[in-house]
Amino acid sequence: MIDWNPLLITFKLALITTILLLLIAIPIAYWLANTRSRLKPVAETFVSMPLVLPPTVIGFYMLLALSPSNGFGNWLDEWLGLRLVFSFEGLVLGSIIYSLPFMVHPIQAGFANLSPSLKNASYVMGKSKLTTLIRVLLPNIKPSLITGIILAFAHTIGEFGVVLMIGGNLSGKTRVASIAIYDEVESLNYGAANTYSLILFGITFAILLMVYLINGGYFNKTEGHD
Amino acid sequence: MIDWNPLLITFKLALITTILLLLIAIPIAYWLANTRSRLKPVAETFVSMPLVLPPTVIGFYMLLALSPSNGFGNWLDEWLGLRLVFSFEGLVLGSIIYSLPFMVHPIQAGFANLSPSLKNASYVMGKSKLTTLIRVLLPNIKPSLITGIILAFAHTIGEFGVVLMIGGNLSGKTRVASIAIYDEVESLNYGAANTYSLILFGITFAILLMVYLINGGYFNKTEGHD
Amino acid sequence: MIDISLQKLLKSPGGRMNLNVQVKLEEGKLITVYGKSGAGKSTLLMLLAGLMDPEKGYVKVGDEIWTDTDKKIMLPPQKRKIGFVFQEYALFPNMTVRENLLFAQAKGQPGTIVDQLVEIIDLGQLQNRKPNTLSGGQKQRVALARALVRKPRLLLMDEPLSALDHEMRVKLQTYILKAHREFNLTTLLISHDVSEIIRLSDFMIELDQGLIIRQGDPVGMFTNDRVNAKFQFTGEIMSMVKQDFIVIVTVLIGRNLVKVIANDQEAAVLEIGDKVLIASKAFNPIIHKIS
Amino acid sequence: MIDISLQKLLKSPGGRMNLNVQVKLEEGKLITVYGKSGAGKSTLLMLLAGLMDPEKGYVKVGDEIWTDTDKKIMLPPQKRKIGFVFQEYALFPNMTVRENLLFAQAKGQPGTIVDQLVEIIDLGQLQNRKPNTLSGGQKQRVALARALVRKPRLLLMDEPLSALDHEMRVKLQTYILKAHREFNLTTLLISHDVSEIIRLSDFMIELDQGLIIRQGDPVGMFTNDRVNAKFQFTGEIMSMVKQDFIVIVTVLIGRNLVKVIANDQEAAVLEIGDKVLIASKAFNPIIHKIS
Amino acid sequence: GSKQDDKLTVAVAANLQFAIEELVEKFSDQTGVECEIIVGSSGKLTAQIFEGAPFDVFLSADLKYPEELFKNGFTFEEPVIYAYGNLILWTLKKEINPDLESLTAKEVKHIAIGNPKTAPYGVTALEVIKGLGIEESIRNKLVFGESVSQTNQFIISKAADLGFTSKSVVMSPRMQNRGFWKEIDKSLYRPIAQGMVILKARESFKTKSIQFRDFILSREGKEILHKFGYQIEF
Ligand SMILES: Nc1ncnc2c1ncn2[C@@H]1O[C@H](COP(=O)(O)OP(=O)(O)OP(=O)(O)O)[C@@H](O)[C@H]1O
Ligand SMILES: Nc1ncnc2c1ncn2[C@@H]1O[C@H](COP(=O)(O)OP(=O)(O)OP(=O)(O)O)[C@@H](O)[C@H]1O
Ligand code: MOO
Ligand SMILES: [Mg+2]
Ligand SMILES: [Mg+2]
Repeated sequence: MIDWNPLLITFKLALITTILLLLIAIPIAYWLANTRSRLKPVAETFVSMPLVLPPTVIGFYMLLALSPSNGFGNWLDEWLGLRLVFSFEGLVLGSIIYSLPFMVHPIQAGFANLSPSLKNASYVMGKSKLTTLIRVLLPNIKPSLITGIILAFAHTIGEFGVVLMIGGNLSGKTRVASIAIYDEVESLNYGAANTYSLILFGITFAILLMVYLINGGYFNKTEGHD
Repeated sequence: MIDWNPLLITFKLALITTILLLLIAIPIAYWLANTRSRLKPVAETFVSMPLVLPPTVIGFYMLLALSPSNGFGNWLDEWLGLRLVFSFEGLVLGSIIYSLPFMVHPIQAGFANLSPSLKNASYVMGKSKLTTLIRVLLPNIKPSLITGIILAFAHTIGEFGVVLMIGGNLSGKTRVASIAIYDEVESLNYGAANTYSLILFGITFAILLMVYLINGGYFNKTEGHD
Repeated sequence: MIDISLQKLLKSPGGRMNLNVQVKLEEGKLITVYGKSGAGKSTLLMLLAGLMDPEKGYVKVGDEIWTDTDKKIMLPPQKRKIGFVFQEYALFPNMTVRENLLFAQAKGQPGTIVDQLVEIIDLGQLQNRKPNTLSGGQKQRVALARALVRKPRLLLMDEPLSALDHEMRVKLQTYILKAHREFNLTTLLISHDVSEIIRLSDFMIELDQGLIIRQGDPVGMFTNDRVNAKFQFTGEIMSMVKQDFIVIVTVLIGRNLVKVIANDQEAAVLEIGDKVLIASKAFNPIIHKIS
Repeated sequence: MIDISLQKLLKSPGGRMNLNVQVKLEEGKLITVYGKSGAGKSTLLMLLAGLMDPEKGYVKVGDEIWTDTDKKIMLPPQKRKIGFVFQEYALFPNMTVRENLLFAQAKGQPGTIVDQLVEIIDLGQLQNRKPNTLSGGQKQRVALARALVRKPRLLLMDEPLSALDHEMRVKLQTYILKAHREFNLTTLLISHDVSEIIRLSDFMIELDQGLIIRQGDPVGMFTNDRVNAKFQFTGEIMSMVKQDFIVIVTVLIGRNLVKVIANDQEAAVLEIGDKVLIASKAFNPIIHKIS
Repeated sequence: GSKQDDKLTVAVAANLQFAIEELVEKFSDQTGVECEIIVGSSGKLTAQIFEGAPFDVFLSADLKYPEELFKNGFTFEEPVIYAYGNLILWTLKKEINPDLESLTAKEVKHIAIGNPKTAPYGVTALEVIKGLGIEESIRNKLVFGESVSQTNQFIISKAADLGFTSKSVVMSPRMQNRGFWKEIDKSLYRPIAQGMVILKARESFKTKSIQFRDFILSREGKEILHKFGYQIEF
């Protein structure tokens, strides 16, 4: 019998990370798409950095920053009761940092491609920026949101390096599928590794295929008729 | 003194991978953007899979498939003289698979957003599909190409899991920066890990920032004047 | 009275251009802004709507101050009572026609206004369709209706009809006039089309390089001294057929082809494509309505 | 002779539509394709260019067969000697104006043709600019020149002038005529504009719902029986001012405003916005060239 | 419940991963204490303990790492040696003899060893190679696994022709009769003394941790370790 826990944790992690990332990425992407600040390229670079840094580097610095033997980690631990190393919460934080660019980039592109007159039309109707964002802008960049969600979700499922560094491989808590497969391979249980891999492959293949089918292809815009 | 080899290998790997990926991804993206085949969503899903599969899974199956005592690995070894485990070439192959979606997706989007009349205009001038691709289509999706190149390059620099599985940690050959950092952390040499991380961070930050600055922002199209 | 004094530095293809507009507009009128591409027409409307900030100047609408750079007043677009019809319509693709109109409602505004507009602008059939499934003319009507939902004090329209064919255009001009009168609006319209301007507007401003170069009654501005008791037209020569000592010249006037007989001397200076003036010495026109 | 017989099933907003065009066109002529939006005009041009495949039919140009579904002949667009001017110009943004023209050259074609076209179409000043820095009219000229580089047998133009203002439009019509004559082309042009059609074309086809509903001489087709010795115009009523027993009716004809005096009875049936016919009983027109 | 929070967490060096299953099973049967096993290279586990990993007992592949932890105050007491490890050469290839001569043979292209930076068995393997004076000549053949586990994996996938690993691997039921192996002459390396410490990370588990340590050092524990090829002082 295989242990379903790592698969459950993986999908739980991917789900929570994706939801939180969506909430974090929308304001960042909105700002990046609209700012004329000269700091924009720098901000863009920072957002892209997690893409470039090996997950081990991210993991390493998170380990240093969050370890309770450290100032910040200690503060978190004592004041908020948050232990971010070797805990599920820590994996969520790591995954958010790790997948940030995958959520921000497509949404930023989506905002940038929207005609500014949509926003203006809403403003002259007396609608606040927030109302405009929620009721007008976001519903009209759905394909970009879907792209961001898929990328972030998928990327989190595939995460390995960060988890290896800060997760500590605790079953039921931080042993995600990628680590479990690694473990099984290391203990020479190729059968179990195979099973995990196939299940992971199957589920994610199904999810992706569904999205592509529903979406009628990633990049197809809804066609006008005029 | 730190060993510069891992950093050199990392950038060499990223460079070679990016160039090869560009050559591979362009035809795939071109086909995906133009096909009306009903297999398109399936093909898109396959291209996206490396995004979802943990690098350890990719690495594990590559290890099994490429080991010279295995049918395929043996064939490669005997007929092409290619040993893909424990070799730089193997890392290149692994990185190509691992970063494929990052190159294909933006280029596909670029092709899909080009007006079909550009292609048609070239055809009626008697230009072949290849000439049209090289002289008309590619130069006009430069921002998408740059996006793909950055993403693939960056993603390769950050690669860890695949290399861990099939690299064998050979200094001067397969010990890339991400592995070196992991090693240093494990041997409690935080100082060295720090140095590697900072250098990697610095160089990639500089590369990205330069690209963003030159490109005047990722997603800005060249503006018309009409 | 709408009292406007606005300055803004613009980047134009040929370097910098200073938009500098001083004008007082009477309320309740339909005013056209006319001018070459790049003259600053759209910018003027954006400044009035508060969608762009001027470097210097003010906008006073009745006793309200909308913009005043000296007093650092810059009412956000949300608080200006304006309707804006954008050139590309800017309908929200995610909402149906009716939802577009409902979205425009102010909080607490009675829902009857939407039904009323649907009635007036003839949108009954289209209510539940998404903008993407509408034709250009239909989109335009929806955009107009949507701009009227909040009963704006000032209606701004940026080349609303330029993309439409002649027939649709005439139809929508009627809707615009109807709305302008029914809702007692002050309307500013950007247009390039002479017949549209003459038909719709009470007053016209011509911009060039950011400055008002002419303003006044549109009929007067387009016709100069050409309109008088005499019948005279400008047109373009389409063909010339020589017959013995005369030449039959076909001239296109509007959509009408007219044949005029010219003698050899007269014809000698004419060429196909020339713009010509045709005038009559004695003329007794009759007017017939076309069903 | 260009012998066309083409059938293609199209998806139109209101369900399916069968494009079914049978026509023989004389070579060397300038032919306009006219018709409502969605009638199938662009599709016809795409079929002729080989950029779309018909379900059934043939295209024979002189003694060459370009398309023949029965014989399974489908010459690729590369091998048809056509020039195509796309509505959105389709200039290559990565190349300068000159590079756009040079790219169009066939292998081994002498380079002089580009210089010749630059001369004829007046592109000297623009040669080294990128398309993005050109105005609409300039882009249009480049697109036209580029389509002529290969000395096509058939020039296809899809609403090439619709986005331009009147002045620019007239200027480009001149270039089109010049090129058509100079290069001895057979030209197919899609246009909605009556004056353009009359001015440019020798022959006209009107499409509706995929079928040819009328074809013939454009002047005849637009003017019906309206052109005769008498001077008569259609126009639109702009205003009516009552004075004692008469009403002064201002009518817009083309860009001309004309005042006509109507008596009470005549005026009773008239309203602002009505289309009217104005005819003269006795008229002695004089024609003057406007400098 | 299966929650990790109420289980004794035992971190073990990779070479012990097969023996530990049986050890824990017996221990749980006797005491009713449920255990969670974390396997890794000794180096990685130590690094994680330094950063606050919630481990209760640590069984290392050497004494160096436990002593490091003890010195830095992460443990309740000094490390105790629970076993001595045995190094073997292992291959899955019929045509290769798992003896030291093969190391320099031409047909042997890759030799897997543990990464000396993180895996003590790697340190010992390197010691053997150096002792034979063949370090230079086979340097290009060596491939490094992060831990004994990864070394095994290189051997089993036959990506490496031959490799140094722990005897416990080939003694495990799963790997018995797989390939060919040979013990390395003990005179060629210092005994691999494997140390164990009780960690302070979770005070509430101290009693259970002591129970666990005592079990490992009991006759029963020693027998299991012996069965898996460790050298034990009874
Ligand atoms: N935000 C801006 N900042 C600076 N310059 C701008 C800005 N927006 C537009 N411009 C420039 O101001 C000039 C006037 O633009 P505007 O859109 O007002 O012209 P327009 O009269 O509406 O022309 P058209 O008829 O082509 O719409 C143009 O040269 C344009 O490039
Ligand atoms: N590849 C295609 N397959 C099926 N139907 C098509 C295809 N391309 C266009 N159509 C449909 O064929 C009809 C005719 O289109 P076409 O573009 O030829 O019209 P048109 O006469 O050029 O109109 P317009 O004046 O608006 O350009 C439209 O309803 C369109 O939706
Ligand atoms: O058991 Mo180890 O720590 O991989 O040598
Ligand atoms: Mg404008
Ligand atoms: Mg068309």
